[in-house]
Amino acid sequence: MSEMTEQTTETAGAQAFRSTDAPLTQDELARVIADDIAPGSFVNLGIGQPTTVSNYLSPEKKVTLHTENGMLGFGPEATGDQVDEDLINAGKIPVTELPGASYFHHADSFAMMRGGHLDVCVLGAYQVSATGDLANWSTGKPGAIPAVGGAMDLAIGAKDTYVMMDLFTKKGDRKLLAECTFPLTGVGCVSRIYSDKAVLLLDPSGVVTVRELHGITFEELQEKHPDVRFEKAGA
Amino acid sequence: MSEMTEQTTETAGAQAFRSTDAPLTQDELARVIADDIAPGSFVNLGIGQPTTVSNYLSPEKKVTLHTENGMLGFGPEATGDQVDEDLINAGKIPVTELPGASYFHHADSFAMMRGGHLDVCVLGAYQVSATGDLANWSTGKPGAIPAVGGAMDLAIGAKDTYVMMDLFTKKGDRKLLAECTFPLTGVGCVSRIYSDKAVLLLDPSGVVTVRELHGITFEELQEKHPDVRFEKAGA
Amino acid sequence: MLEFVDTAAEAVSRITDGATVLIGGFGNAGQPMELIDALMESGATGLTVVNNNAGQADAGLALLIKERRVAKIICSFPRQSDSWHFDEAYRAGEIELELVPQGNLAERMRAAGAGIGGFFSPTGYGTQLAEGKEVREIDGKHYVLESPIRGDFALIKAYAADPYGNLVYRKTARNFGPVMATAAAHTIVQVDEVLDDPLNPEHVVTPGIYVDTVVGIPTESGVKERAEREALAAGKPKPCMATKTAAELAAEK
Amino acid sequence: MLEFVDTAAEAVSRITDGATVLIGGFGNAGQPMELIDALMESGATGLTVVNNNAGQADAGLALLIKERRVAKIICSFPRQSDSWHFDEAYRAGEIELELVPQGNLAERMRAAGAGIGGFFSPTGYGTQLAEGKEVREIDGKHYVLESPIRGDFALIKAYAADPYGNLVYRKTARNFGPVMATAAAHTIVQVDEVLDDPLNPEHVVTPGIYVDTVVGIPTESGVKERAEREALAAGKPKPCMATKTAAELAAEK
Repeated sequence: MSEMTEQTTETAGAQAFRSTDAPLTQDELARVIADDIAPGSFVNLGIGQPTTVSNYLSPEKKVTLHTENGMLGFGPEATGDQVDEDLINAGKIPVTELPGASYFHHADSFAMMRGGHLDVCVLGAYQVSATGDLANWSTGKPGAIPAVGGAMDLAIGAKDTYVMMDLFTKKGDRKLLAECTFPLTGVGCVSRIYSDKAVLLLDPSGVVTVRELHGITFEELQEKHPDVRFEKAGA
Repeated sequence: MSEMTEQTTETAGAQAFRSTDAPLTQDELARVIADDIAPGSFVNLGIGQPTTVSNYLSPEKKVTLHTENGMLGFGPEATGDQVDEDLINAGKIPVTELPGASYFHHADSFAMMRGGHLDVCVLGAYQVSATGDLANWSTGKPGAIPAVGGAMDLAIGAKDTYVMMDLFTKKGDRKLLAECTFPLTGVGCVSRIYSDKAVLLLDPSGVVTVRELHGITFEELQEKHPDVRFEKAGA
Repeated sequence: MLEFVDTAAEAVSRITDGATVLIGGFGNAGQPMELIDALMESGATGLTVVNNNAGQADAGLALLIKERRVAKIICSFPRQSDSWHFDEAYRAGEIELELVPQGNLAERMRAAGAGIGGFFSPTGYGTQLAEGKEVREIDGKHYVLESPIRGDFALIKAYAADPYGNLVYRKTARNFGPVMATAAAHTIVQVDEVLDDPLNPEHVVTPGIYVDTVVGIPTESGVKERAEREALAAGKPKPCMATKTAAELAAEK
Repeated sequence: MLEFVDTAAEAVSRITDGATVLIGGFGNAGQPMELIDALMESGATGLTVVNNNAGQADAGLALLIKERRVAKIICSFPRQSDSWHFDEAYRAGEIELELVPQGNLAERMRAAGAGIGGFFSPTGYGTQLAEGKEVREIDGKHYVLESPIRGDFALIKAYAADPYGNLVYRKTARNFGPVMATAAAHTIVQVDEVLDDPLNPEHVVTPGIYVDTVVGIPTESGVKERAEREALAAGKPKPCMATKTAAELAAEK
């Protein structure tokens, strides 16, 4: 599967820089991500906001969703008679089965992920570094009870790990940093940030390629992140 | 399953020394081994002579046979319409299926073995050392093409590895040695030798406990193996 | 020796103080609730428990923790909105926590069952959870050495057992069950159905070699399974089948 | 992207000189004979082949070796009574051999598929086959560090594929197939049956995520499978069932 997927991803990544005046809504952002997922891909959508990406994956694209608790090919949230306690996703929400589904145990499921067989994983984040480090499991608050779940496995498992997040916190703090200050989930694992204000392509070099800006100018972006070097895509 | 098996094995191992005047025939030897296998055991019988042990495992004992090419619960060699190229044992001989059988892939099959889930494995040997080292895959002849198959996995996998062999080669050479001269299959892995002339319990200490002698006296045994220390069982 | 017993109490009766107990389940799916309740009743204490979570609300594992019967828990996600008993025990310093990424948790048990002494996992490299662990760069990628997790006992829920102890599971309730069955010295299984006939050898998920004690306990899983079989027998799709994709549903809104 | 092709020649057409090719099968069971023949026809050379054996008689892998198209073979048991082409190439120094114990061979491919950088195996410790490898004592037991074996391609035989590329196998023909499918960048499968309907999700052995190219090629396996289904439909036991145990048969003699 790798060749086709990588090629298509390359093409999507090579899009020339573009910008709009208003930030993307969460739905618009979900659609942007969905559009970048190649037909036939196997994808894991993290709990929360990333789940909404599935709303924009057209059936014709034949994208198969993986849930790390042991299933490929699940469908939307179950309702009414569909609800079955034995059929849940990683968020422990009852889901449905699609034709072509398969079940497997936890070790096989994480082997599938760790072995790089998933094409894309979309995750939320507290912080991401310019070189693709991810912090999304702990804010490092003293006294907090730690819990990691599958976050670290998801972060490093897929061929591409995309982060879906706001570019700034509600307080206005940066989430893209030269180096994460929160405890890491994975090192150099994020290849793209999809945010309300910017779509950014990351690289081990630390130079961030800006593919899209929404409601922020290149200059404002650079000014807010003085310790990060940005380049416009296709420039 | 472990408790029951080990207990019964202990009992069998603790049998007092006994002897007869004539060496055991191959069939008699197979029966001795079969009698020592506890009811409900999971057993792998190596290719060749060890296979004959199954002729003496009564159905009431409910012993399940494992073949490392991915099956538990196979039956005797297939004949006539039973023959199916897709149903073979590790010796590549068509076999039959017994009720309660299961199929699994090679990694799972060797995990089952390596993980110590089989109770007993019965193997042939070129040489065995007093501390239980096994040599059964290569005579180390220069120019010979090496081939190991599952021998090394089998040697160290089961809770108990029994060797079934003649005590001496046709030329009269010893096969029980202080140290093997042929390339090793496994280190300290053999717990018992079942041979035409003696049933011997091995131990990391290197002291060999003699449970049975057939057509050889304790003195003769000691004389033939001056560098091995023997003790009579129950003495 | 494989045994079929009549009650959950009998099934867990061998579990003694200080034992390491692997407990299956992810959410409610595959959680051997009746076995956990029986373990609670049995009085065994000083336990080390391996489970994906650390108990929820006022039931099962949460109660074991509330009663301070769990000395240590090895899990990936202890903190949940309703994990108050764990939270309290942890804050009081009355339970030891070993936090393990979920995939490493599964793979470490798989290693135990497969006789692997340790393995290099990329998961967790460069994070707090790898601190103090051996790391190694292999072919340009970084790995952390992880060790096997063995259980004295496993408590799991499967869907059905045949007379040979072969097991099948139901949907995502399979989760940790098959791995834990291989990693424990003694595996105790609750099933909705104890079958009279052997399972199809091609469909067996956990071969009987990994199973020691089986107890039949009807649960909601059986109700759902029967509804599914009835639907199929009537030529209808399984109730759990999606009628539309998320995209189709979203488009309708 | 999953593709269904019409011929074995098309199925193997991507395999280029110098590729590492994992080839399934143990004995004839699960051996993708028609794919190997097509690989022979394709002319690809300088191959590294991973297979349990090193070819038998004058067919399949043996012919590839005879024609010196295999630069290196990684296998557990090259020497057989009818492995003359390998024997000759080996004695002439015209094929490199990496001899790997069978369980390590399977586990090394499993590690590749599972993203494990290396693992400590007890198999082979203290033997010639562990010479030069890192060893370690863990909890009083000795282990050898083994590395993953990855394939550029896997050629395997399954019994049936559904439209989603999900696979099921037949009896002991399952052997290396599921593991090799996970360990190769591109997995090519020959099946007796290409199904119109999805497989039961509980029965899938290799999920479609591991499958790239599928070609339907009827073999003797299909003949046996149909005979088995007919017998079952007629209320008779499967032809492969034992009527007696070895002990019962021996007693009769």
